[in-house]
Amino acid sequence: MGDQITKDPASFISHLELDQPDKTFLDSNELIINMGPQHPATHGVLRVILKLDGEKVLGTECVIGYLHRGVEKIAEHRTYTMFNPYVDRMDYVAAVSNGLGYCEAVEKLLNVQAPPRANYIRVILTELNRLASHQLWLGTHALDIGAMTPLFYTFRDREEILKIFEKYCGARLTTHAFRIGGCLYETYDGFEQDVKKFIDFLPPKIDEYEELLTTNRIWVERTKGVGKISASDCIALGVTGPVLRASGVKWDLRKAQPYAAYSDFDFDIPIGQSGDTYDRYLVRMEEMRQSLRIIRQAVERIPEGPIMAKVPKVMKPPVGEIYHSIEAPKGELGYFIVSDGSTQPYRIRVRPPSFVNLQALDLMVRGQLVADVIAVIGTLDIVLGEVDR
Amino acid sequence: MQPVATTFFFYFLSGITLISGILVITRKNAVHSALALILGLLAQAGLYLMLYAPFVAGVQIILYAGGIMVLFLFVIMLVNLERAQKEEQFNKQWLVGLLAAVALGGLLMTVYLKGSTLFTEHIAQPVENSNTQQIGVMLYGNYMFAFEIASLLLLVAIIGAVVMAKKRI
Amino acid sequence: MLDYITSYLSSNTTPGQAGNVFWALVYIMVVFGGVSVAVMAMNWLERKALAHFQIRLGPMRVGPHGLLQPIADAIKLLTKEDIVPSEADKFVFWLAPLIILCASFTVYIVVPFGPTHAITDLNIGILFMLGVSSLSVLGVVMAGWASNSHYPLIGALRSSAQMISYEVAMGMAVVSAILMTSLNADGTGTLSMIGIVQAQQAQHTWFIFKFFPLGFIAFGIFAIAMVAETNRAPFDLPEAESELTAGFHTEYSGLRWSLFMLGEYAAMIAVSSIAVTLWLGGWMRPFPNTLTGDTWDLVFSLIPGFLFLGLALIAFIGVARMPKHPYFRIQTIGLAGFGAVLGLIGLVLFAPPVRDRIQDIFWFCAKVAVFMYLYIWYRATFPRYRFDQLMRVGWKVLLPVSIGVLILTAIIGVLV
Amino acid sequence: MPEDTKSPTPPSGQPHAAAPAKPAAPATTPWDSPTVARLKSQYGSGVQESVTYLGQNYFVLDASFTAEALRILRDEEQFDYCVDITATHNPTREKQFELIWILYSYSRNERIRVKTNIADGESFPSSISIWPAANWLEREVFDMFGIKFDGHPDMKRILLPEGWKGHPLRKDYGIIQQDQEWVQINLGIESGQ
Repeated sequence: MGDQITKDPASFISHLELDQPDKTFLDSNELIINMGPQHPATHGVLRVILKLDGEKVLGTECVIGYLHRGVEKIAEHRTYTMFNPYVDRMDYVAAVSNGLGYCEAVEKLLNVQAPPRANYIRVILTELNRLASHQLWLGTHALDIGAMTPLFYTFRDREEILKIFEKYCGARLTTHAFRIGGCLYETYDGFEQDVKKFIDFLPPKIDEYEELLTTNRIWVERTKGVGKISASDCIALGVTGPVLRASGVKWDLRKAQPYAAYSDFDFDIPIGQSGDTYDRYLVRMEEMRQSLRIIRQAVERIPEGPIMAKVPKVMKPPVGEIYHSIEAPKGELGYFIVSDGSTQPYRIRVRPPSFVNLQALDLMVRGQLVADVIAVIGTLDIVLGEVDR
Repeated sequence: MQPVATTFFFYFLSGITLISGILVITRKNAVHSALALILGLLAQAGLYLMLYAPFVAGVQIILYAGGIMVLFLFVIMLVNLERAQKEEQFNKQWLVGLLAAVALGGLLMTVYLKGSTLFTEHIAQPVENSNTQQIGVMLYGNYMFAFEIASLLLLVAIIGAVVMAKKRI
Repeated sequence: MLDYITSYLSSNTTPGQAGNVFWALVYIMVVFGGVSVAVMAMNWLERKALAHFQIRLGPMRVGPHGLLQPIADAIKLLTKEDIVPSEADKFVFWLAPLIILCASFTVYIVVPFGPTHAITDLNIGILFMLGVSSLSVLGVVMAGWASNSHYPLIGALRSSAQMISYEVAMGMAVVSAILMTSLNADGTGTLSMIGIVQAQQAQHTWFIFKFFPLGFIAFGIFAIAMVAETNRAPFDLPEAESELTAGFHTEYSGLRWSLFMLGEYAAMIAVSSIAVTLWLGGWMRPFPNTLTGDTWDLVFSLIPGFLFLGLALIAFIGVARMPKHPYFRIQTIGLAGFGAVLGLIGLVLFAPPVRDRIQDIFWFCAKVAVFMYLYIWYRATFPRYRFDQLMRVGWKVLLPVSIGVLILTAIIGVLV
Repeated sequence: MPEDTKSPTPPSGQPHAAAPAKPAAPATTPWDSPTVARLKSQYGSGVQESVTYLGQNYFVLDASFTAEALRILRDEEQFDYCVDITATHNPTREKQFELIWILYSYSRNERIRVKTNIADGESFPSSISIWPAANWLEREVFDMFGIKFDGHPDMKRILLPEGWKGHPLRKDYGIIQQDQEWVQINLGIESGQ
């Protein structure tokens, strides 16, 4: 940590010279391939232009923005409350985390604190969402590397989480579970039983995923040493989340700057050593187990009390600005909100983890093979809705 | 097995060989040339079968049509074809080539016309069933040394190719 | 004329060797028709088995338990618009699927379903099979090149490199099995497919158990190489969906695409039958030496009939479990009909003349079916190899091991 | 501001909000720390503000030496992680754009913001040589606000298509405004609305 950048910063920048000089008769080894935006393994509408020497990647350039909806511009024309559902549409596989970050940021700006029970509910749902996000990642990542079966196993188990969401707030994916100041809905009858049943149900399933992959020879060969990134490169490129932790940096915002009720719980931050795809896989698998630990503690200790703080009907935060970030499943998700004292935010800036992490793609795949590009895109765990906003 | 319609198949296969041979040199597109060559080789394999040499026919298919020609295609595909198509198809030696072809054709014609008198009438007794064994005995018995020399030559070629192709070893 | 037809039945040889054109044509039609049906069945089975591996149901709508799905697929593919990319080389584009199809169907000429149940028996049988099946590489290369697009081109390059590399190890493993055929009194081996099985019969063992573990290793090498040869998971790089969309047949659609699929599945069955012939005793029933005698012969000859009756039973259980709802009536009747057909086949198989003639074919097909199931199993279990790893396995592991096995087999063969 | 005074006694764990201080009404307070002192000693009144608001610290620096100060912050104050680079547009001010860097130090577990004001049409030195992470972040600022960064090797639009006219996050860019011409040429439709 705190290492000086040893490389030339320009080496981090990918910039392909796409105009090819006239090729000679035999000199056509270099191939420019356009991967995406419609490609089964780019997880959405990501377009990666690859420059190949045979199968070896000489450089990449990402073209993004196909899913750009101007969320930040929309925010300036909505009230604080009205904007809340929009954030769910960014990282749609971890919508609860997005909502949590936004609600907490506005609460801070209003100088309101959510009541403890609300915070516990938030933690439970957010961690469930982290599990769902990691399961989705695992399934699609394994599918990219060619293992079809884990996809169906993870989707089967993710369904249980989505059922809890549906029972809690009526929506499965874009939940809009939290409101500024707390939660709108009290937990339904049997919520705690459902969650407890789920945390007993999942550990054997995680073992099952691991049984399919962790010691699978081909899986290990495909992921070990692939897409390596060192801790100092991660920090220089602003990479956060499991990718950073797999490189050996023990940093998690839930511990470093606790929010919601995370300071009450006991959990570990799994870290890897080598920063390759296999380590990132192991880190995420362990994170799933730690999430279960947090949920178990939260469910056992959930306090009684109100779930909504006193928040004015018309929110007019005082003039000022705030940056608040949380540990989303993909990394640091930050909201920078500027208030001019009116009902509408003057500016909302979202600091998306996927967007920043995707920058590391070029560094991670340069000199590797085409098949590794797929593995690395999968292991970065990007959601294009969040990259493009 | 009794041969069926021998004459027909002989002319059929020979015709295919000839036509594909012509196509090989006249097609501008190198891939088409290669495909014509494959067809020619397959027809040749058929001719070998008619000569009761099934082993040779099999090897012809495996090695030439299945192996070497795939490598040919492999190279051709990587080469920039648009450029190749624009280039002149007949180079400056075409006159010499024509003369050589005429000379060779003349030789063949002579042999064909005078063959019956020069060579005595002799039809080799086809040994269909032990054909493969006999080739094995010949290669690894009588012509062992020549066989090994040939394989050594190939080894040298392989090493040379690796050295030339690989930038650093 | 009738004599010509009936005379073959007593000749006790394959129609090709007997020179009987009528029966040769019948065999060709039966074999090709059977292979086509097997491909369709395999298609259904793969989707169904894979679905059950992956906790889903698979096709359920077309016919009872999706039994008619392959037919529906075939109709869909036949009626689909046939798209040829405007920049493609039309002739080569058109030729490529035909080459693959022809290559993978022609090999069935020498597949020995029984001592007399083969279209013909060439004395270079195995060489013929390897040679013709190696021609399908051409189709792949042509398809990739003719599409005039990057993904198919890379897929074709990968494919041709992979198929050529694994052919070498495969050939070495085959040679070690052929060496074993020469372990007889006069020391001459054979390349004939029927001859290879007869050699195993004469030596009272399947070659997989010969010189244990040499035969087993050679078989293992072949089993790995044949998966790579047919571009199936975990070696399905040429058509790696997540990397190259669909590899060399990305630009193909409709009928042409279905020809590729047909060729691929036919090739799978073909290489499996090579493996069965060379190492697993071909058409021989299990334990022909230890469990001898008329009683055992009878017991084993009844198995096909009982198997079909069992399948019929499963179908009838399915009928019983169908929801009792008018909506499902046609499905239920269909399944019952299917079960009845299966049961009828089972009963026919009990008839003594049929029973005796069908024996070899049944055991051969049963052994091949095991391989087909393995193909599905691999696909459900393994991730995909990377190209360099695949090449490393082929050249640095399989090839040296197979050469070693070959040399050891030769040495032991001389010593014994 | 309302405070949840009525809530029953919190259970075992005190719910923890990230803001360490809980003033009755938020107010800016001066911020003093060795980091501030270092910058102040170097640039004097160029450090226009150093303030804590809701427990979060930020500087406002003069644009002329901000790039230099950023390097000092990374090299000497261990702010090795550039969380975000963004901007706001205030058309009423003379210097319309406020550029904001959000920085974090892993070793100190501290997050600060650095702000500077620049006028429309002015460009700013790229911080890509300080944090490579600035690459796409600066491109996004350019895309959305039209602020050019000097020395950036690949200064082009990132989210909007190449050739689009206008920078949507400027306040004078309407919410349903679009580049009609681009839409008509590239998508072949009358309007994207």
